[in-house]
Amino acid sequence: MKTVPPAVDRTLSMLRMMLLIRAFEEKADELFALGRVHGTMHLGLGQEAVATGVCAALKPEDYILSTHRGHGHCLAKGADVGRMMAEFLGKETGYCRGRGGSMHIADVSGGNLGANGIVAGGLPIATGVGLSIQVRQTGQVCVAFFGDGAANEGAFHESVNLASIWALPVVFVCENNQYAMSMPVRKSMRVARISDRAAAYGIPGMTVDGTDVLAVYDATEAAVALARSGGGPTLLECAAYRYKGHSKSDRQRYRTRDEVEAWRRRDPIAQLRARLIAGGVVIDADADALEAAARSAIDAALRFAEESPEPDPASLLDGVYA
Amino acid sequence: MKTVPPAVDRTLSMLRMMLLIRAFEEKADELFALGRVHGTMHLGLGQEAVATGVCAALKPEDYILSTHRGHGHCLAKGADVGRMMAEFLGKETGYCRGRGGSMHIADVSGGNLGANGIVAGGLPIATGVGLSIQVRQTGQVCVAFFGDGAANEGAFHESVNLASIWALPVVFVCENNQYAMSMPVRKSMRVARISDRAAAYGIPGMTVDGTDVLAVYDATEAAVALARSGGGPTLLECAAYRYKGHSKSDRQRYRTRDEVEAWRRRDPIAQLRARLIAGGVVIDADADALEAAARSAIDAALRFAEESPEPDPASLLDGVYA
Amino acid sequence: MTRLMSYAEAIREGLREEMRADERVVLLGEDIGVYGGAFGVTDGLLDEFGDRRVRDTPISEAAITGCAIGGAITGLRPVVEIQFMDFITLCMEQLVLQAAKIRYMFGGTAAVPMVLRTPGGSGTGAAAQHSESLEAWFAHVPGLKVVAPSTPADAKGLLLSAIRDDNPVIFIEHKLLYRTKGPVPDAPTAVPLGVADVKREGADVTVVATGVMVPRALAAAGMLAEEGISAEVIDPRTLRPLDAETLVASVRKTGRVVIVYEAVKTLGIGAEIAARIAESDAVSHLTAPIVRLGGAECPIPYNRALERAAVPQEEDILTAVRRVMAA
Amino acid sequence: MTRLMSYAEAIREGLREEMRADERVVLLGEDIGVYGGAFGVTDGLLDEFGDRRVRDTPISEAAITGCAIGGAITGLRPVVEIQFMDFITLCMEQLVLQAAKIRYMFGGTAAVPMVLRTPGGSGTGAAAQHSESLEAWFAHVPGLKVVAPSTPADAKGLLLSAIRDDNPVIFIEHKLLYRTKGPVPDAPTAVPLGVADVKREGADVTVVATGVMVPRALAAAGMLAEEGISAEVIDPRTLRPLDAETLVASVRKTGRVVIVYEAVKTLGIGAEIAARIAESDAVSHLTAPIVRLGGAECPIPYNRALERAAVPQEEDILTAVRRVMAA
Ligand SMILES: Cc1ncc(C[n+]2csc(CCOP(=O)(O)OP(=O)(O)O)c2C)c(N)n1
Ligand SMILES: Cc1ncc(C[n+]2csc(CCOP(=O)(O)OP(=O)(O)O)c2C)c(N)n1
Ligand SMILES: [Mg+2]
Ligand SMILES: [Mg+2]
Repeated sequence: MKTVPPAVDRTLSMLRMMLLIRAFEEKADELFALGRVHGTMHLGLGQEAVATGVCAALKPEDYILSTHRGHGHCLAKGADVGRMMAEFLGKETGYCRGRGGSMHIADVSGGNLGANGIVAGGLPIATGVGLSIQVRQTGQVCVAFFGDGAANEGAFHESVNLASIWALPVVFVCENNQYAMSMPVRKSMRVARISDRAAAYGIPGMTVDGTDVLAVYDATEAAVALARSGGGPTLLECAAYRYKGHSKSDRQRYRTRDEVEAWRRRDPIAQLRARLIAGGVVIDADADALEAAARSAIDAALRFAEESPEPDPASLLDGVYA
Repeated sequence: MKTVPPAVDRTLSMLRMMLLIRAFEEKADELFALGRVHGTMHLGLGQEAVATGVCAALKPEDYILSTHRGHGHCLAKGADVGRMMAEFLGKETGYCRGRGGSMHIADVSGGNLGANGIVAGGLPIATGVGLSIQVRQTGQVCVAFFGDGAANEGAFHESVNLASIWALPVVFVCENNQYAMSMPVRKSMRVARISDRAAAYGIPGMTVDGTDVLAVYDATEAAVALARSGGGPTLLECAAYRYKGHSKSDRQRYRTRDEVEAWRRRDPIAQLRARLIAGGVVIDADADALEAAARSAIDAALRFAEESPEPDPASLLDGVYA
Repeated sequence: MTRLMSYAEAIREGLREEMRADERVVLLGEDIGVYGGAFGVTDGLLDEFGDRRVRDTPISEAAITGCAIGGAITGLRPVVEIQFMDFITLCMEQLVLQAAKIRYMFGGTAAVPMVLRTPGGSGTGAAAQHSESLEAWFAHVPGLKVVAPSTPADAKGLLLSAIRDDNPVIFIEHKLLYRTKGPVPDAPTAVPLGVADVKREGADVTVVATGVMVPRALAAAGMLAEEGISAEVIDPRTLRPLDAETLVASVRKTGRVVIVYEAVKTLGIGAEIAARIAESDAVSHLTAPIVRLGGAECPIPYNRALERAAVPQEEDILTAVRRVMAA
Repeated sequence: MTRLMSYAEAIREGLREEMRADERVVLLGEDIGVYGGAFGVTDGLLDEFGDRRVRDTPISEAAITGCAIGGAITGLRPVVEIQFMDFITLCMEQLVLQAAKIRYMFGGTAAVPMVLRTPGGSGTGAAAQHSESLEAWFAHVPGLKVVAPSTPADAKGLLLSAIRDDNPVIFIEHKLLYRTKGPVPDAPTAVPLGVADVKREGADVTVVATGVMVPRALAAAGMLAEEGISAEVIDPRTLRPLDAETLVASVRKTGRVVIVYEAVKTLGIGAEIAARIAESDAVSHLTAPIVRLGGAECPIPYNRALERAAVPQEEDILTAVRRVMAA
């Protein structure tokens, strides 16, 4: 899968990004525990390498469509942490003026066309973004993130098929975290790899280790290159794992502690950190410093969010229509 | 694909059935031309071998779910020609008391759970019939007919996946007549064979010559045996062609006369007739007699339908609720 | 004799009793097995009835719905759970073009005895795609029945009737009601479909409320009583077929009506209720124009204060009733 | 200056003019290319604009709708054709949970300028799954606009406005109107969204009609005139936002109203119209209860006589008006 090893600075910035995503979600978890989050949320702790590796292979003008588990995608695509935290807490300064919240954070100007509360809901939309790129001939690419469970929705089938026949510049990135809520992948489909489904559309399918950010980056780079050159879509499956429950109501009866532990031993951040230290790129102290920097960036973001005003109830109907 | 050659009498009854289906639809076409049919209709002239070969491999207690192009399926599953013609003409004595018409003919007691006006609309229902068979342990099988165009609907994907993971006794029979209305198969999907899509569900996929009724019969027999034995679904593609336009509003700008002619030279009925004569099973005169018999059966059915009463407008609301 | 139990427990008890009583009843849905359902309603049913009758499905709402239809026309009585009412938007073709029409299209030769359970409503911070109140869509569809219970006893009683009914029934639960408690008869007690319930008698004004608006209307009626306003609170319970006569009779008596519902005001169930009153003789008894109190004309926002402002609250009901009394 | 042209030709001309004027307008749909659309509306547009802008799609209604949404939020102005309104049941999630809500959920940072054209209605012998009138569902959804023209000039004029609008617009055509002819202005003349049109002035009774019921109501009004009954016929034209004020003003004047629509009566658009009148001051001007004339509470049957009996006909309008005049 590996082509040339990505430049060291890029690798370092991927480490920084993964640390930022983790710090954001650990803070989110903490805030929820303190009863300071309205509603529910979906954490991607353990999946940081997928969002990071994929978005690192994109240009700022490229698009992504995200999911309900989208904090990582949003940050990796370059969102401002403060406005994101503000949206997470429903503040007027948030990306969606507090209307969207965790499940709908969108950074349209930054190319993130939105998290989505509907499983596979972003996939049909991704075909349209691809069509728009193709019709306007802008040379951009669109990445559509979705989960293993989403691969069983009709929308997945229709969308990948449409993108394939029109050779749209869309990369379908399946974040296979082994479960759809309580449903294990092996029980929800009779194929060994979700990327096997690429065969139904005559497009390339790949499965990579989603805990290895460099592997994810390289695979995405190849898929993006194909898409930009008019070669059409790729189905890229990234195998990873979510450490936390599906959402806040999850008692996790469907999996064992041992399974969780086994995956935690493959932690994407620890992996890269060890690799960089072994490669002599950084020493422990540098890595610790990066981690501390991520934490303080999140603290600053939280302060911004907390100091931000709540939306005015009188603005309830703003933005229903253009 | 052939295992043992099916018994001669079965082959003869398949010839009879194909002749009956053709006679029915030629009559339907004639009636339409005379302005005696309300609405539109979809003729399967040229596709008789698919309905006939598939249904010949089923038991009376087995189920089928049909399509908008379902006259053949209905007759092949054993419907009474008179009640069917009556429904076609919207009469009270029809299978649906004239409420359904050509696009909704159903012979529930005969195991035909209905034609369907919605492309791929019968596929989700077929999974439930399979579930019911599995839960009630009756040993029946359900065949779900659908077209090449239906294979691009989300319902196809969700249904085949569901049937595969639960190993439901459902056989998915794709009647690939090369076009979905004006859309050629090669433009609507990037795979060579629709049966290639079986790989996305870990189930067997087969493509057979849908103009060869014996090949269709043998392939279905194998798929049905697998389904009955708990082996789950099969995706069986039957390649055939519709001689007439998609429906009555079709100017057929999307295909050439030559293409139609080439397929007509492979006519399923002529094929089988020649085969039986070559095999010494029948002589020309016998075959002509069978054809005449089919025609007169249709004439009798038409008389029955014509002499049948129209539904009483006062019965408009009958059957909305049980 | 009755026991105090929650709305969610009452639904679970109804499912359990019907599954014990009738082998043909099977459950289909996402995460209804070991997870117990997103709101815990089916908790424990997998253990009791096994995975032959309690089926965890992939995320395939259209196929799940069709699966119930196919089962229903061939001898089962499936009960489907759609995890949030919003996702029913993925089932519309199977529900409306197939389930609702099959019997009619087939000239009465088939029946589709299935129930589709789904939680609707806002108030949980789930935002625009997990807070829909779409019941009016289904009440517009001949061939379907639509039920929306507001109490534990109604929830269980209407569920028993829905499962025993030979038609497709959309059974609408409310997220905010799952934990509310109320008395439920010990013996299985079916509540008939199509019969409204006068939750509180009154003489001055009729308040028609559905779902979570029923407890809000009752709370408001309590306060209004102290002001000397006697409000009659009626819960239609079944939205299709709608028991309009009970509503019209009350308006004939009071001459004033406030219709409270959570769904978007325009074309929510309150539109039909207002129309039924306006085409009846009760229109001539009106001493004030009909008042509808429905959801705001916007998607449900995430922010807590905005979310609250988007649907009728107790204080809105008080204000509206005082206004019609003043008119 | 005007020319006489059919409803279908008027829509085609509107599409052509907007495509010539705006590169961003693209067409998506099943068989809209070489086939020209199931009803011939897009005939010839592939030849003029090529397959980059006129896209024949596979049979994938959800993806087609999402494709329009994605195009709309990134710089295109897609116009989708859904071959029969019935099939919109497959687009509900994308239309209602995505297209209608994206702008609001995103705090106003995105716009979804798309049009979804689709033919509704019965009368062609297409039976229960090809004859739906589902406009009320969409009129219930904030974020969507809903248009239903009844004349060639309105069809073209409203289409121009719909394509130029920055919001998702559901554009409902009627199968029986495609071949009807009427005068259409030579110059591109947009008809504003949200404005009802008084098709015939009158003093005794207000007849509100939509879609194919408009010509039926006008024909009835002609006959009623001979009986000395002066009926005012109003076509709302846009169902969301609904121009209620024009309707209410007419009822204030006439004191009598008959609302005619093809959709199932319960919760069809007539329910909202009746409710708007009932909550307005006009209710006190009513000299007879409001009358709604809607479709029968059943799926559309195939048989010609049954199909005709399932929706309001000219004679039904005559009877209804005579009844309210007698009241
Ligand atoms: C159409 C739809 N069905 C069901 C849900 C409820 N739901 C939210 S996330 C989820 C699991 C999704 O699994 P997967 O696609 O693997 O993503 P993951 O949560 O594992 O990241 C479910 C069932 C939904 N939001 N949308
Ligand atoms: C969901 C849906 N979309 C579109 C249509 C209109 N339509 C009817 S048949 C047809 C073509 C179907 O093609 P295929 O599945 O290959 O079957 P065939 O007509 O070739 O037998 C179309 C587009 C429909 N009936 N249902
Ligand atoms: Mg997952
Ligand atoms: Mg075909």
